[in-house]
Amino acid sequence: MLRRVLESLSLTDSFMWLTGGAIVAVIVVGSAATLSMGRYSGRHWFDFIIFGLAQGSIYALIALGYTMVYGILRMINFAHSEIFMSGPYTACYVAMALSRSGFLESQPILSLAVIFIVAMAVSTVIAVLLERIAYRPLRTAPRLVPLITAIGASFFLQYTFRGLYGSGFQAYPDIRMLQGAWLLGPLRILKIQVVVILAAALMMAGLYLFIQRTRIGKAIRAVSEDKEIAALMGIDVDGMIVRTFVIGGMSAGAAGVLYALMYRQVHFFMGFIPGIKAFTAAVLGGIGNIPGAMLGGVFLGLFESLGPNLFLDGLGVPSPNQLKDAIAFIMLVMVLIFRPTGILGERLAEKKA
Amino acid sequence: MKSLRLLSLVILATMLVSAACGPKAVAYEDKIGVVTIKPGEPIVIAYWFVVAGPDASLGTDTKRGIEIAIDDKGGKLLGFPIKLIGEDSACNAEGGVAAATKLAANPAIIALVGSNCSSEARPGVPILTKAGMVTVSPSNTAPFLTDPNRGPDYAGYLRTAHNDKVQGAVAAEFAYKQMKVTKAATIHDGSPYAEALQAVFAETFKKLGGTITAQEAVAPTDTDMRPVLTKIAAGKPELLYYPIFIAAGGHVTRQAKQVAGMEKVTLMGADGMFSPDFYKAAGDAAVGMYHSSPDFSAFAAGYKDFLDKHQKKYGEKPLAPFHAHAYDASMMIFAAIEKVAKKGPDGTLYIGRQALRDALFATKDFKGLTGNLTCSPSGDCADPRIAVYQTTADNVKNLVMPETPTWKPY
Amino acid sequence: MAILTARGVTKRFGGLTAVSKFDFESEENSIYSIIGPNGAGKTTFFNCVTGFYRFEEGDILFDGHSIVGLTPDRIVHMGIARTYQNIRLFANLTAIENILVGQHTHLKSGLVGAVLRLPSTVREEAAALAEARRLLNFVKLAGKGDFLAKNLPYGDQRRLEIARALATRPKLLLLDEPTAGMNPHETEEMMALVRHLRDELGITILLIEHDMRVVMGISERVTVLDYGEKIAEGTPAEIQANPKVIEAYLGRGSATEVVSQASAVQASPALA
Amino acid sequence: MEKPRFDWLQPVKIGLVGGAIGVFFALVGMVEAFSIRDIVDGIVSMGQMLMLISMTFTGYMAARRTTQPQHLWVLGSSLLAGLMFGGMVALLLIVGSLVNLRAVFINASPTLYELLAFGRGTQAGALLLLAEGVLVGVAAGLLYLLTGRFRQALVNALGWVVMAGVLQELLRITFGAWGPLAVINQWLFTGKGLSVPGAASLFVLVAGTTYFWSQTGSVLSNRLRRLPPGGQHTLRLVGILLLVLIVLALPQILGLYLSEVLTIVGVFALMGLGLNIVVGLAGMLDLGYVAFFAIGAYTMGALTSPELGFFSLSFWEALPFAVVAGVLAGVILGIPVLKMRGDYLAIVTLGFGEIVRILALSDFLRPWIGGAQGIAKIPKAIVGSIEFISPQQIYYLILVGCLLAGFISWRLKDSRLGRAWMAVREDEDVAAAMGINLVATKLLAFAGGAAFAALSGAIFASKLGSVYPHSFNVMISINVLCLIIVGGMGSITGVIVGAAALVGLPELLREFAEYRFLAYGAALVLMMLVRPAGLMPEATRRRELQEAETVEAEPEPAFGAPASP
Repeated sequence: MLRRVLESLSLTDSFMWLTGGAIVAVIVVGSAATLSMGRYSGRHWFDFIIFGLAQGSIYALIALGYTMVYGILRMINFAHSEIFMSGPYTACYVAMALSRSGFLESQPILSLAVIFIVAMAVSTVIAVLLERIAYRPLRTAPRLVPLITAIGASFFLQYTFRGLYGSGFQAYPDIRMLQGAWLLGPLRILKIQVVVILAAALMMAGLYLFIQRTRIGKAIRAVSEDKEIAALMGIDVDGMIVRTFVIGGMSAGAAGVLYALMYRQVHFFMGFIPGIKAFTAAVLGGIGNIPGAMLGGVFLGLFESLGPNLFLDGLGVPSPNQLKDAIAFIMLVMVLIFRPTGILGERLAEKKA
Repeated sequence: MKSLRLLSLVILATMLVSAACGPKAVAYEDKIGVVTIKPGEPIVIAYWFVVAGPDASLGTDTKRGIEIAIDDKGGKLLGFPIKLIGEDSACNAEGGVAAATKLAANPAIIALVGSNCSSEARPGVPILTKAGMVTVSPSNTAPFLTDPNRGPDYAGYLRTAHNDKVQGAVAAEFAYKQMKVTKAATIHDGSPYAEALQAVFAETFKKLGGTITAQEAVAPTDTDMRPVLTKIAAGKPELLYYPIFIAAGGHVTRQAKQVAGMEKVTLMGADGMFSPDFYKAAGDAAVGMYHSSPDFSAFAAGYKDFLDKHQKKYGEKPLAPFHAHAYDASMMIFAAIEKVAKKGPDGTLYIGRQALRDALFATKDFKGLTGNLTCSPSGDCADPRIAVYQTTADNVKNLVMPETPTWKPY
Repeated sequence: MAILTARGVTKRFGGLTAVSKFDFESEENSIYSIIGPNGAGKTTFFNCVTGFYRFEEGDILFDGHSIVGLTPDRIVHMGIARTYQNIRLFANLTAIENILVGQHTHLKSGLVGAVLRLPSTVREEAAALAEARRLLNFVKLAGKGDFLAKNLPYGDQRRLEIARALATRPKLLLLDEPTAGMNPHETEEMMALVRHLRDELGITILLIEHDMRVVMGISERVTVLDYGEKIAEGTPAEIQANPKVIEAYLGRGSATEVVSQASAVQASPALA
Repeated sequence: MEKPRFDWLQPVKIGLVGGAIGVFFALVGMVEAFSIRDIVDGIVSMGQMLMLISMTFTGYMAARRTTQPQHLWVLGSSLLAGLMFGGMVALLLIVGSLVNLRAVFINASPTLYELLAFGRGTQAGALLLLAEGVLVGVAAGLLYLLTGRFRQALVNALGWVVMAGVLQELLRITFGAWGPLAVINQWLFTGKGLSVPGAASLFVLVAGTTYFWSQTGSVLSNRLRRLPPGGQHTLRLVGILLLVLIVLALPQILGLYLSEVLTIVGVFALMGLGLNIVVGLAGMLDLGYVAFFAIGAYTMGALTSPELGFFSLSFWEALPFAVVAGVLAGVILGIPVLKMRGDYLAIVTLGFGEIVRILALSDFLRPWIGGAQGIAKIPKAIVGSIEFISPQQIYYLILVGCLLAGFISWRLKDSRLGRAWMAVREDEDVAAAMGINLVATKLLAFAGGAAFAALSGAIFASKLGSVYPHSFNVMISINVLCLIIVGGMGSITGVIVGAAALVGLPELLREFAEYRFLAYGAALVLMMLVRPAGLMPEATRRRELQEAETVEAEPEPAFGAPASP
């Protein structure tokens, strides 16, 4: 048995195991050092986790759009970050108008509903247009071609919105009912974070059920499995792809408003970084896999929030928070080395490319 | 190659001969060249700013400063129309070089305003200097650029922005002497500007006798500052100095109020986010915080006017803090041109490049929006009067900057 | 002497045992067939032999050396080549390039040689090209060398795949359903080609086949797999007579049909 | 039979889409921003030109889509489309005068309205716009009805005039640097734009040349083709010689600024050649390619800059280290991703690129590589007594780098290794079954690609004299990927063409700031829709396109027919 293991262990594998081991060692030693330093109390750790969860929920919501489009078209929809940006940026003007008129103050729930609907509608329109104009004609082209189109579309949309709304930023108005915090004994949770986490969880659960249970959801899954067979079964493939983009656009728009409610600022470049993070989250969880996207998003959020302070602070690394993205990506590599198809594994039909 | 040179030489000679037969130019001497502007031709001024990409607000802001300056001059200088051209310098070294090279190749340019980022200026300025041009930066703050030992490569460089060294030290003095704070933390965003400012702050603060509990860094595109702030809170500082820009600064300010242990910590920013837009970003959380910034009370009354014109022309408030510096840089250049330009008998204008440089370096007590500008031999023209302002609830509500400083070091 | 020996090979996928305690031996210079219903583990066994799967138990010896733990490329070096059930050519390379890739292990030139075009490299490339053309002729694809593989007709693709496998100069060639999807005429041609490979080139052939006429027509020994286990082994005639095989392979009631089909083939050599 | 009726719906649709694009141009600020510059002094500004061109295009499209060939119908469609276009813009004008659009759309400024209304107020302006639409629509229809050759000449001439107007600053500088050509400047340009006689003569010149070339050109090329083989050989030799001469003399001909553009194109082309090995040949999608560029640049900086005080090697001494550092990084990145496929690879490499940038920026490594303040005082390359300082000199350095990389890629492509890469690209498993060692082959691809990028980075560092972490963001990786795909994947000339198109062109348009990114994005999309194989597809593919017909003509064998007893 040992002979078999040794024989199958190549030079590259051993290098990988060594690197992986070294990283794990750094993490363990660093965490131990941080904890023994005693700078952070339990309350701090609780905060780190909540912050990570809130950020991660938003990543997860955006990741859904990536993962669904990937599942059905096998392409990285680079412009998804712009779908995410367009909705809340546009809805911001609605929010400001509502705020000025006092309606936001008197009818916060109704106002929020209006804001969500506007954002989701705009994001959806952009997503559908994108599919129609930029992706549909390229459905049979080599894999990299739609990727480049998506990159181009991403640029185009960014600078379109910059041209339309200006290069500065806009800020969402204060919504009184979302401000402040709840106290749980010694622990304190911001209302907005609770709202974001709950809303995201609700939306993801709804979407999951939609995909699993409804007729359209099943048809979408069939198209992801095999377009030709699905077409033979009488499924409207184009229609399902459009619906996928609609769902992706709606979830991106909603994620965008949650993001904007939490961070307030919206601008033409706001989608880029969350977009890349969300795609990372989708891959981390297992691309094409909807629960995977959720899990990946939450993991990523937690790594970003906890990682620098837990792993590196104790080692005396200066400005550890600057390295949070590096930590997130290293974690991604580690996960993929040991689970090459993500945490939950990919849900794709065997190699069709 | 040699034959090519030869060929061009022959052509050149032919041209010279033909030129000699044409009307003789009026002799006007200058060590590094003369710009000749015939009647009807424009006086060309150029900018090299970051007007595209994620940092575009900085460049757009300063570019508008120049445009308003030109409007204020009625679009004309000595009877010649002013033409503004410019290039995107992208806020990185290669963009700076590309923009500078392109502009340096245009002999019609008389003077430039730029660059925005110090990383652009460092490799870009020598190119302009070599071409005989002069550039005045409204927003470079890196100490190196006006260091007395900066070398002849930077002979064509001045700035109306203040040196990081001044501002960082003022902030530290305020914290230690005025606020009686002994423990402070800093955040920078990886930009050379913020990194240098916080370094100067930390150094001065420690020299004065204080302790720095944490020096942290974020990315300018970060939005979730709560983990960093939680970390900083664990060190129990009394003051947080974060000389970063509006977007990230807004997040830090808002979220500091939400992180346990940070509610009572005094917040202090720098001029990078001393703008009405910052109040939009930070909201009520900005009330009570401090900013180190040029002494706006020393800003001429014209600043109000400027803001009105800005609103009318562009439909929004200034995007970044350096528009007034850009306005002043342009006005300084216009004044210098007016001083050194010579008119020929046929109405042609002659501007000596060295003379223009000399005139700019000789600027003294120039009444600008940002104060009384006097240029040092190494090109520092900013009125070094940095003051500290505290934001009130009214400021945030009406999106206007505080007008009178709460503290001045002088 | 046996060129390929498998002893107790077992391959599991999770809870499913795809190949179970499989013993197998093939003599040099012969044609062997492995048959069995879909999912019997035939292709899995091929993947074990060629190093794509690591099997959990047992040993496979090739030419007296164990191949356990070797990567696919090392196994090719030893002299085993294969084709695939669903043709897997390098679709965007030309036919000639496909064959040249097959010669990879027999070419020596490295980075430096290729960049500087050393005389040895130039000679080697010229020889490789000549060899590739010869193989192309051998499988009757002369003149189609510059076509992209994906644009060749189906039968040509099958033959090109064999040519590519031959380019590795194998001692043992594994053919995974070489006549799948072919019409009777093409099937005859393929059978002739396979015989030719053995007779002229002395290559041992291991076949997976569903077409009984092929199996019975050209193989010397037949091994039958069902649910990963060997249920019978012997000459075609023995297999035909084995009721266990007939039952497992085709189910009850089909037995007579197979026998008559197989004997029909043997009875009419004109078809062969 | 029913009489065919005029299909008015189609042109109206086209006109509305075109009009929407026109309104888009107005609202994103292009019309206003471009109106500062005159194409032809005092006649037409760039902003107006933009509107005119999109209007013409709309009319033309409507004319082309007309179902019936009757001239009147064609003209009717284009007129209708033009009218719709004008109507949409007029609508914007009217809505803008009633509602304060500027509260949302920042560029809906009074100046814009004034420009759109030709300075005549809302009502008159709206009417004028409608009239303009009709006129331009009819003109577009007429253009469509012209014979092909005539149309070609007109369109070409118009294109040249517009290009000359758009690139006037550049042309003026370039001509100005060449003594005798300065005369052209005076003829062609005024202080603000093309002069009227200049524009007119350029128009006539180009139109004439195109027109006559279309007649005589084919005759000439036919005659060339009929030359004896010996003659053709000489001709080709002369052509190559000429090309070499031009390439060598380019910086002298083009002057300072364009040489700078060339060096930038060169830096990217060098990277592109490297990435072409990884993506184009070996088929591994690498989105973090900038990492190797950064490693090359930083190695150069850290080893040469006296500012850091560790080493102060010369450029040439440090260069091999930079390349080796790149190769090592390539291998180190290569190992963990060996088993990953497709998009997993993409995201992990993207992460690697970000990790490198973040580390370069970090306070953690600041003592060694400068952190946010970067590394300055990187020396220039020196050969003999020549120091490579100005872009005109650095051009040669980059040129040598590109030639070297191009040569190596070219030789490798047709070698055993190149075939192994392509086999891995096509099918990894089968490649392994052909005896290809996947580990070695993939690592070699990574290492080779990284070596070129590191070389490029090292030259880049020396060219700038300083490196800052901000120069190495993910956009560089994306840009390089785009350029090899737009150029034509796997093709070496494609990389050069792609670099010129995606790096050189935006560089020339630097003065248009953000609008060049807008155009860049739109161009990427259009390019992929129109030419998915790229501008210069790989030779085999091109050959294949020609052969495709012969293959299809062959009878398909009956396949899938089961053998029946």
